[in-house]
Amino acid sequence: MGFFQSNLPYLLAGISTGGQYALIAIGYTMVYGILRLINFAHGDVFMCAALMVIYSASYMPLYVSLPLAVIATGVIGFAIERVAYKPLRTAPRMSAMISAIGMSYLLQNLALYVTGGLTKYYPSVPFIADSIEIFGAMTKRVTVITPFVTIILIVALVSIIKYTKIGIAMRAVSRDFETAQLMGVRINSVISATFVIGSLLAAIGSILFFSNYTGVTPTVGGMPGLKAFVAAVFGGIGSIPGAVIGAFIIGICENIIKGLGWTTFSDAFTFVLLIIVLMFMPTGLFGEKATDKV
Amino acid sequence: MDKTKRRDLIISFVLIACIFLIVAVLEQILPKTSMLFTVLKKGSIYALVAVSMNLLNGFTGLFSLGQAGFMLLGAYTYAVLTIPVKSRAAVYQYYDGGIIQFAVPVAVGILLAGVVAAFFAYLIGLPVLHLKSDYLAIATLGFAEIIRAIFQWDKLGGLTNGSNLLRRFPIFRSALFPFAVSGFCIAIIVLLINSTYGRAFKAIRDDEVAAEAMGINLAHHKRLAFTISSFFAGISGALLAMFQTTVQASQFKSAMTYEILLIVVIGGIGSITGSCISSFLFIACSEWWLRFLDNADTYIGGFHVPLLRPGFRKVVFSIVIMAIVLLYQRGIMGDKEFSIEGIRKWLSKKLRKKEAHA
Amino acid sequence: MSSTVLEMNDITMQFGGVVAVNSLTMHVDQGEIVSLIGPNGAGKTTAFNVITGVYAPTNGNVFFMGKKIVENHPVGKMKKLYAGTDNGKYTGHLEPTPDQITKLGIARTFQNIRLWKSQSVFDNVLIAKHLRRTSNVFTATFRLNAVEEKRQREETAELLNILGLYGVKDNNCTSLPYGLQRRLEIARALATEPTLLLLDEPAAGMNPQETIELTDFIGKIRDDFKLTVCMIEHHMDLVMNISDRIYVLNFGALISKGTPAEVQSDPAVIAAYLGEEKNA
Amino acid sequence: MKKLFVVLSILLLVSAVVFAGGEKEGTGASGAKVVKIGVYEPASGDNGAGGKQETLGIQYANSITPTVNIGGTDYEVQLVIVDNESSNDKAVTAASELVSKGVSLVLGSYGSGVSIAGGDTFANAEVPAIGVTCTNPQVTLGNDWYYRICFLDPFQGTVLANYAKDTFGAKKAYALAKLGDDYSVGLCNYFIKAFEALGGEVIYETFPEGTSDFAAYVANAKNKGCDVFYSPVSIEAAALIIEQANTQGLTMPILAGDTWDSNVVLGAAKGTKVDISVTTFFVEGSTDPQITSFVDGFKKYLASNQTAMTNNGGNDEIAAVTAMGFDAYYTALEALKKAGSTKGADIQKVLPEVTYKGVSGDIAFDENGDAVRNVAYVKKVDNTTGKWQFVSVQSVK
Repeated sequence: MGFFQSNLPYLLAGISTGGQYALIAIGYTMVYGILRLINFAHGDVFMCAALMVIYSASYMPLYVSLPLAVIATGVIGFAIERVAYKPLRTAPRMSAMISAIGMSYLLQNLALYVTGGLTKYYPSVPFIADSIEIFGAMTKRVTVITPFVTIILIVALVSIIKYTKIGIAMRAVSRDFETAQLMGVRINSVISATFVIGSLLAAIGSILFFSNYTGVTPTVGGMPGLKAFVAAVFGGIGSIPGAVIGAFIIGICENIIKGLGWTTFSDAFTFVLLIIVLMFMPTGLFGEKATDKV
Repeated sequence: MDKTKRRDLIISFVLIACIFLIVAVLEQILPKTSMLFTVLKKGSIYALVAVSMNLLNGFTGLFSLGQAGFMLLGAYTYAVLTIPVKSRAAVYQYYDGGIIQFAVPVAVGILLAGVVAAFFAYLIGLPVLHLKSDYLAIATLGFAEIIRAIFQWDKLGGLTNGSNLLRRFPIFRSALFPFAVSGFCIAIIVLLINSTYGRAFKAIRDDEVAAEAMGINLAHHKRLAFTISSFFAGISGALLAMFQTTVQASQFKSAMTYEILLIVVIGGIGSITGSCISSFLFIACSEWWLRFLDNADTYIGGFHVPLLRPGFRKVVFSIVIMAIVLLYQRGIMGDKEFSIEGIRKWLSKKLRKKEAHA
Repeated sequence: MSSTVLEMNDITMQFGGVVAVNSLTMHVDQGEIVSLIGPNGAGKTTAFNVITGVYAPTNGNVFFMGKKIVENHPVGKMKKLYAGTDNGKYTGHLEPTPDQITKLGIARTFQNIRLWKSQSVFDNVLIAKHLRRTSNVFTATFRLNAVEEKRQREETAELLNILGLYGVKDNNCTSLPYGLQRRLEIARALATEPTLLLLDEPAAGMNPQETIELTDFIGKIRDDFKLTVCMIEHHMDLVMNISDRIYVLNFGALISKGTPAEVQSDPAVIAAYLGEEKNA
Repeated sequence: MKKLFVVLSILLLVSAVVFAGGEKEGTGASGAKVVKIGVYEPASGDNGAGGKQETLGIQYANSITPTVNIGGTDYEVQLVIVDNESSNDKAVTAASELVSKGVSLVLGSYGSGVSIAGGDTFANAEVPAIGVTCTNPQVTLGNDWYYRICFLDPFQGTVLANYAKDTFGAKKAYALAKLGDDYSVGLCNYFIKAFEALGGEVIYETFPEGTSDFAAYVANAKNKGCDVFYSPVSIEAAALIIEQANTQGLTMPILAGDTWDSNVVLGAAKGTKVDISVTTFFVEGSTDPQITSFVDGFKKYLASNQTAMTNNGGNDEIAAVTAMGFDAYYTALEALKKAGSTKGADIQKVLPEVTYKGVSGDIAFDENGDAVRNVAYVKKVDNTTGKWQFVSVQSVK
């Protein structure tokens, strides 16, 4: 029991970070599935969501500002797509990706400008930010809630993609962009929807994440973003369940590594894991094999 | 035709010579503290690494994001090997002087910087180079991050000084030095690109299957491009170390690679001159020209300019970047090169236009 | 009977349960023009891909100039799925990469044109010369291979001359009309100095006029370059005109072979293939 | 669209030239001669908060004493502030930016890494620098142009080690540093040395840049059964560590260096059960008129200036670094007066003799260019009021 008790914190932290990564990773993986674009700005959208909560919370009660921020994030996601990616549909893939990097720069620097380089602290959301005790391990309630929230959202998302019209359209587009277009699928609305959904999830992810780790700096989106992206690749980029599983694996391993005292490598390990997987499955756990027709 | 080619070649050499001359003269007349030289130094260093990345992403079509990692290897190799023995005790303060107790000459250090980077690139290349586009990208990015972590590991402190600064190694004062080294390296890369191997690289970029079917050994050529590119990344790393006078693993983040990638794409993927020009512009904008935007109390006459305060420079800068990316989708040079011949063609076109109007 | 250039024995190619080529045995002799015909999806291109090392066959082996270049037999889970004839004759595992095959002297063109799009006509051919280089990356970079470089350029120019592409040598290859692009692909293949040339639907998308030109052209290069040609083609008149022998595939299996006359009169072929053409 | 963009960017560059030129002229608005003092501080990045507080001290001092008499003529003191972004690779360009603006001497920086990185640039340009709170020995070691008015890490580390031993009777300490941060890594090293010399045992761990999840580290400290949690890291990390410590109900006391003497830490610790003690340069609530006048004056200054208030972290708690910045400014003026010249070389010559009685104590430099300081104040957080409590004056036995 002592062993269990002493190691529970790592496991809990792992599961919750895993869940939060998952929520970000979905954004990456969906966008990639449809546009074959690594949306580097996604991690920063995650950061913006947090900042908006912080700033709005000083004017209005949390129960207003939280949903508002989530919606606003969706709008940001939509705007980013329209401004930065839509004009580049026909351009080489590389320039779309550069546009993503540029966007990420812009968001970070805007945040830097607004916050004046000072760390902002996330308002503690009642209930979920309270500290509780499970099996003698103290932690925040959010740690326990996160995985469930994540799972629920995933299920909802998957069913959207499976059964709704837009979901079917998404699958069609990700299968074959041109054909879908020819078949009269309204590409732009589908893509926008993808970005909005991705951003919404990122926003919820950020609420969970920052209730736990309250410091928000302009670059705070970077590492979680990168990790989430790795998770997406890990699970086979383009596949939602893959992203989620990848995220949880990475989240948990990362914390175990820290627990073992290999703290220097807590980030690097994520990549070691990734590379090992890619060695044996070049397209990740659930990625569809790329076949080159001769 | 061939005669004009030779003439163009001569003219371009003359131009390059002129650039060197101008820099040399400027160093005499301007105060050596002028920001211009900072930009010229850093710009020339970034030009080299941008070109080396272009060799990979632009000419071989290998989408690699490992550049920062290889620069780190180069920078550390140079720093570790060239710190004078008498200063080591001070630098390796927590690791009683470090394990290396000798120092090599600068030239050797720079060369070894490249060699070490190339060696690691070779090893990394073996497993990852068969990965396809984005998977390759993220794998190389990962390796860069892993290298960074390893170099910060205090168990290796005797060698790398843990995560602490390395300093006191020989550095350069004149901007001519990085110019010369980068120029030399870039020249080699250009020669390579125009050689039969360079053509093979382009073939791989254009169509892997066809290239292989025409007898180009993919594995071998990809590894070649990867290793060579890393070699020069390593050298530029060494130069960067000299420029900064200190090295620390924590600065070689993936953000650095993104920066270089930005330079490459803004310059135009597959354009050497593009990479060079854009790297100078990039550095000048980010480090120099826009600084005034950070100055909170700027007045035009009596009018207090709004918005200006620390951080605004970066906002404007990133907006400029976005504008370039969106408006010049293929970069400022596209895949064209800035050449005498090109200028001549362009001029004659203009002239013809004029005649047409007349 | 002149010497055999290419020899395929019991070549079976299976993708999972799908049998693309089913124990195909064929041979091509020195100086012949052999055609491989059959309805779409009959496994013709797959056969080519096996020869050129793009796919490793599931079973069977390939000899080139009397030397074994490819061999394989079902292993692992393939054993269960395997549908072809497995007479245990083939035990080796020989899976060369396409470039190795090309080095041996087998060059090919592609069904869907695969030129190096950013390159000029001249460079497309010149790059193919890379295979026969003696320089290494160092000598090449520092121009210590000037002699070879010069020779390659001359050879390329000559090749373009023979194929009547010299006039457009500086154009970008994508700017050429379709017919010329196919011709350029052939030129590129020839630049690798092959003894066996595999043409994958060289006449696809050509009008009758171009097709007739192509007929003579293929004959011409066969003689000029002392080649052996094996081609996949749908234009029956072309096939019947220049083929010395014809193999007919249907659903991956060989249903007929022989001289054009024999094949034309083979009821199996008519049923499977020409018949449909008549109705069409 | 393209044209518009081109035009705009050209305008931008033109204005760049204009403004850049505008700053070059030698006389200020008042028409008096101008002496430029460079403020080399982080305004963003990990040490942004601290850097801003330090800058505040300098700005406040400048607002009180905007002129200095050098060699008989009055000069208007103009502060040239650059942001070194708390990162060693940006530091060099930031430093050369200052140099190119023609500053006579430089103040800063908060955070030792950037000071070390920028040091050579200043030395090469023969611009003397006065470190304010860069406590790593490397800053001044072998650099004749870098001086500093704060105590050093070996001293501070030892003080903290002693304190841990004497006050908490700690036998096992958990030391947490940030990878690649000379300040925290250095301070940990000296702490470990001293603490082990005292017969203690230390678990030393590091966290990579951009870490926001400290759960595992706090858990490690608990599991390893340590008696004190020693983490002299940046304020940003500090707040997160306190948060986690509180969440996991960390019972052991937290020890830290001068960085933690900041109202950010107070804010984070207020209303928690976390026991935090820090060593620092300065304590409020002294009766010394000089100090009281500084304290009151600065609080007025904050109240009058909204941005200053935000930069100070939204309240008028005075951080030690602010006091240090304040002193640094006056030390600089002393140096200018003594040198009777605005040339860096002259100033550097006289700096060793410069002395000044500041709000943080007497300031004088030893042969190494380091401040002669042998006392550090220890403060602990009062969790209920969210204020500092003076504990003791510590010095190395």
